[in-house]
Amino acid sequence: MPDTVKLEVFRYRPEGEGAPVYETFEVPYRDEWMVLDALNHIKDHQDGTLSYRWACRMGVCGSCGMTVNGEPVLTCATYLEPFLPGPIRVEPLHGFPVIRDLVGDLEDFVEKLQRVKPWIIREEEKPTSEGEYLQTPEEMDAYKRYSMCINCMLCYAACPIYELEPGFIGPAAIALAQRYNLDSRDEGARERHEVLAEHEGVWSCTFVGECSIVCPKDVDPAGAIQRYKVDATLDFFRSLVTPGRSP
Amino acid sequence: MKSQARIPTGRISDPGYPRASNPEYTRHHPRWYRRRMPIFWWLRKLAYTKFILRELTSQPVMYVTLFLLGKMWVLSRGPEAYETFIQWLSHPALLAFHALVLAGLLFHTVTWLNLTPKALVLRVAGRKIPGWAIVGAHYGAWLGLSGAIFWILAGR
Amino acid sequence: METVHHDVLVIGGGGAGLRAAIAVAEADPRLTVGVASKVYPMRSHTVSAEGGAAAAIRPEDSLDEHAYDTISGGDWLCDQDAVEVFVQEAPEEMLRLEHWGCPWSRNPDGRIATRPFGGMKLERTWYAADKTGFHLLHTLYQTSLRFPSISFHDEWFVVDLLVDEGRCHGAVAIELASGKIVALIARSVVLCTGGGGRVYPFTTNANIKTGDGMAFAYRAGVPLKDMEFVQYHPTGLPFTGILITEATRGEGGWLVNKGGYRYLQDYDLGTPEPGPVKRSMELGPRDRLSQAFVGEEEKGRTVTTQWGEVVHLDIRHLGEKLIDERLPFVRELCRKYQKIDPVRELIPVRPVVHYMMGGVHTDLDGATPVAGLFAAGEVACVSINGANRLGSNSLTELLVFGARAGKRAVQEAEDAPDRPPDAALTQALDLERQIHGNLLRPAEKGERVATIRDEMQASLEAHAGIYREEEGLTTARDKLRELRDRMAGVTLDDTSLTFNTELLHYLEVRNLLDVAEAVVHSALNREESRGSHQRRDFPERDDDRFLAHSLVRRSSEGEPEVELLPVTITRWEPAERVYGK
Amino acid sequence: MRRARDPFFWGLFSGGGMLTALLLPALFLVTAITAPMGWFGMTGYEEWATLAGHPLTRAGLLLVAFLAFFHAAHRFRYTLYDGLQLYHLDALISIVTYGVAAVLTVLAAALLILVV
Repeated sequence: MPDTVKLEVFRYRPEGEGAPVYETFEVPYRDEWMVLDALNHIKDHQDGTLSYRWACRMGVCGSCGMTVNGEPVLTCATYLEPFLPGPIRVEPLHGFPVIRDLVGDLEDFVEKLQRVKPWIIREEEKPTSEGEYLQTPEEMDAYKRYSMCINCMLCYAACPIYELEPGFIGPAAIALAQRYNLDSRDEGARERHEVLAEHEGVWSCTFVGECSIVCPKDVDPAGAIQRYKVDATLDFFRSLVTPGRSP
Repeated sequence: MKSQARIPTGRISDPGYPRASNPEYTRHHPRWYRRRMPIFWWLRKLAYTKFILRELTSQPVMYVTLFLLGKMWVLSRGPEAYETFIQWLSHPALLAFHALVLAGLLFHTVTWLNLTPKALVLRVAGRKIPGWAIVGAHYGAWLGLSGAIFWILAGR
Repeated sequence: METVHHDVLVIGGGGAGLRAAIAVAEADPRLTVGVASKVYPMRSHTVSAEGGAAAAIRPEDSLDEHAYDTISGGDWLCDQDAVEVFVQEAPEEMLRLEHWGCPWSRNPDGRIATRPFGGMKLERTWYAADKTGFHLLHTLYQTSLRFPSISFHDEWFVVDLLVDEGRCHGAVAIELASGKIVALIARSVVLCTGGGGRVYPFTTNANIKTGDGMAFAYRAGVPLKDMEFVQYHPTGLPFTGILITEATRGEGGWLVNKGGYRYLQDYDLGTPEPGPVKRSMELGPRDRLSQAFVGEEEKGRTVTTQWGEVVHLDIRHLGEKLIDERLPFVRELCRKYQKIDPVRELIPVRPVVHYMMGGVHTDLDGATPVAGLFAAGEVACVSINGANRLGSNSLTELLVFGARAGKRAVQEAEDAPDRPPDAALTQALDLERQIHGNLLRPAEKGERVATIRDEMQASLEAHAGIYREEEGLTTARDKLRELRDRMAGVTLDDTSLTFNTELLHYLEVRNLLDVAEAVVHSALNREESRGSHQRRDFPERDDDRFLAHSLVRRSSEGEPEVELLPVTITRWEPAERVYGK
Repeated sequence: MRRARDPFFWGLFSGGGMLTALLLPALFLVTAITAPMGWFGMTGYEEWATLAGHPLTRAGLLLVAFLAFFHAAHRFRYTLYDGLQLYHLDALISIVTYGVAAVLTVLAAALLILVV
């Protein structure tokens, strides 16, 4: 086992030189270290200017997504060990404009998330005094998987379509729309259809399928999108044979 | 309120988006760097290459469909025409090419059937049918239909 | 200098902050709400809570039982009027969250399911598998997007509050992406910045838990209450400090020492039974369980690993099916971060800093002594947690008191003056000058901010941990004074305006030092042992002198002063804490 | 109308994808490889011609051809569009790909109904 390992880190300093560069750092190697631990070591002991996001370091806050040797990963949950002997290349997530170093701009996602109305929509709200909406474990199972999204953006980074067509609503936002569409308490599917049925909704997707592969929480956004396409298509053809129904 | 408080979205379509080529750095408007997707982006990762190959199976599908129609046309032209056609098909170069086309078709079939559980969620008596069962059923259907085609066209 | 105006400014986008923002939006949609958060709201540390949230709904349960468990769990340092409000409003808040879509785990009939938790006499912990905090936070965040009156300043780091003549007028923040310094002017301000577990090196807390709001309030002259009470969670993974939820024990997990012996029976916590028994053994309160670990360590009965001493958490007998259904995250965390599978292997665990019972002194509506300033969630001390918080009360707390603070902030916003005094704006300009002028100016290399942080954390761990005594606390106090002086000599490598995380960390460490100072001074002053505050030199609880809250505030000379405030007792007279009987 | 375009073409694409996945490998293997090689039975003209003359064969093949052409057109449209980043040419690509599919379908219908 080596004593140290080299990291090639993507550096972009908007106030300095124009083009990004890769800078090499040598850090101690430890079996139990994640890529994030190595970055923290650089930041604390070698170069305080290195910029990146992190918070929970237990794979649930979704902050620390980066590209490590070409793959989008949560750096707090990615050991150094499989990349030995290195060097390990660390870059920001693909598909997002880079603000600085390893920090991407996520505003686009936040706007899209809001556009798909990720909240319970009901014609009539039951007062809390009347207790909970009943929901059996089977009913919960229908949407549970899509509710596990931590918004870490790995799926967007893995999606070439998002990189090619930044207007695409994208995997996580569509999965979250489906999370509510399939919730037995929700009645808002028609409103979300307005957004999802646009070309930049589900139809931009060509099912590369990488979003579901890189998802650290097994949300399967690709599945959510294909299911929506099937349902929307069936609705459309049904509306052709049943007059008076709008797709 | 919101637009005032937020930083520009950084989308290229946004007129407020500061271009990377803009040499001027303004104190409060950082320049975002957007990496351009290379034209051969699908060579960047093995998964993307597989994806583009999968998409290119549209060409074998097209070819085979035209081939089948062509064969119908030949059959309508009488036995001599058919005989010439068969001769022509037996040429090793064409056979090799057709083997390649068949490989493309099989790639289409396998990728298509493997993805079925993503698009289909079926429930029987409230229980979700697992993905392997959906894939399995489709492979079963494929084998069954292929067997039937063999039996009708080549089985006697 | 740019200014942004809101009617209500919420600082912090975690569970309490979002709940407060929604409360404002629902109470009066004409009021504009700004949520300034140093991270995107869904990154907030609420996301890491695992086990559940308590509210009495089962027919055999009662509000009084919940209140009694909470008060005895808090070693009688809870304000009982606050606890009564808390348990009373808990069920409605939790149901509201259900109506907003929170995927609470259900019974087969479709009703909300509950599970047992430490220190609770009945099953009253609502849960969403073992990702309760995650689901709660995302439900709140997604619901908050519904309200047009709420606008988000994501990744804006608040530097300090603007307080003039006893009234809060807003805050000064850095927009991280641009480095721009903005005065956020508001009629009322709600602090929801969470705790400061990062004053310790080994903690379940996220990197972002740097006690910012506590430090803002402290610097603005608001007293911090009960800061000596720092909860150690008995089961964290060694090395990373990742939390293994109490729900593992609620579902029936055992804590065993080197010899495979359920050692809690030696610490007056009851006798072992195969299944979980409420308020007994592994379902005792967290303070007692963490103290028992130290006892085992001193007897040499813990297991030595490369990451230090541990005991084992055994959930193998629960079976793979139950673990996958109710504790999937525990399994995921163990596999990923400890490379073990708890279905077949023992989980190594040790106590880890988890929660601060203390915080900004508030009343039942989250109001602080400074007009227009409110606090809710872990940053606040209402106080319902006393000397030791019961597991699953904190998520409920942030809902109940987040909502109350939000509603109260609406009233305050209506009474507040139309424009802030010039003094507040001058204060904002000073801060801008300090940051852009001093901190971001290239300077000769001084100390690194990480060095200060590491020394502070080491000192707190050594001297203000599970057991404390005067000598150690005095050492820590002196160390903190030294570190505060040395902060002046710290220089930054990074003088950039764009996403300067080193500047951010400098400001965070400055906040941590203030929080650490409050912890150590309050701990020195409390010459008794109660709940999570255990003094070797004063091993007994002393109700005669200390049935009272510690209030620490910074004097005009800059030194902390601690005074006592009597506990509010309504119906439950202080008694001995009894577990396992 | 814009709304209708995507599900319409996607419906044809996926219908065609499924049908071609299940049928084409076997059909192609038999007609293009085993028949000329004479590996199995039914290599004679008469048998083939009888089968080809059956109305069901022609109807079935027309359906396969229609869906297969649109399947291939749709896929190829996206291959050009995303694979080569020809977004600005989307309208043209769509007209050409779907147009070719439509023309070929008409020709196939003419062949199968009138000629064979």
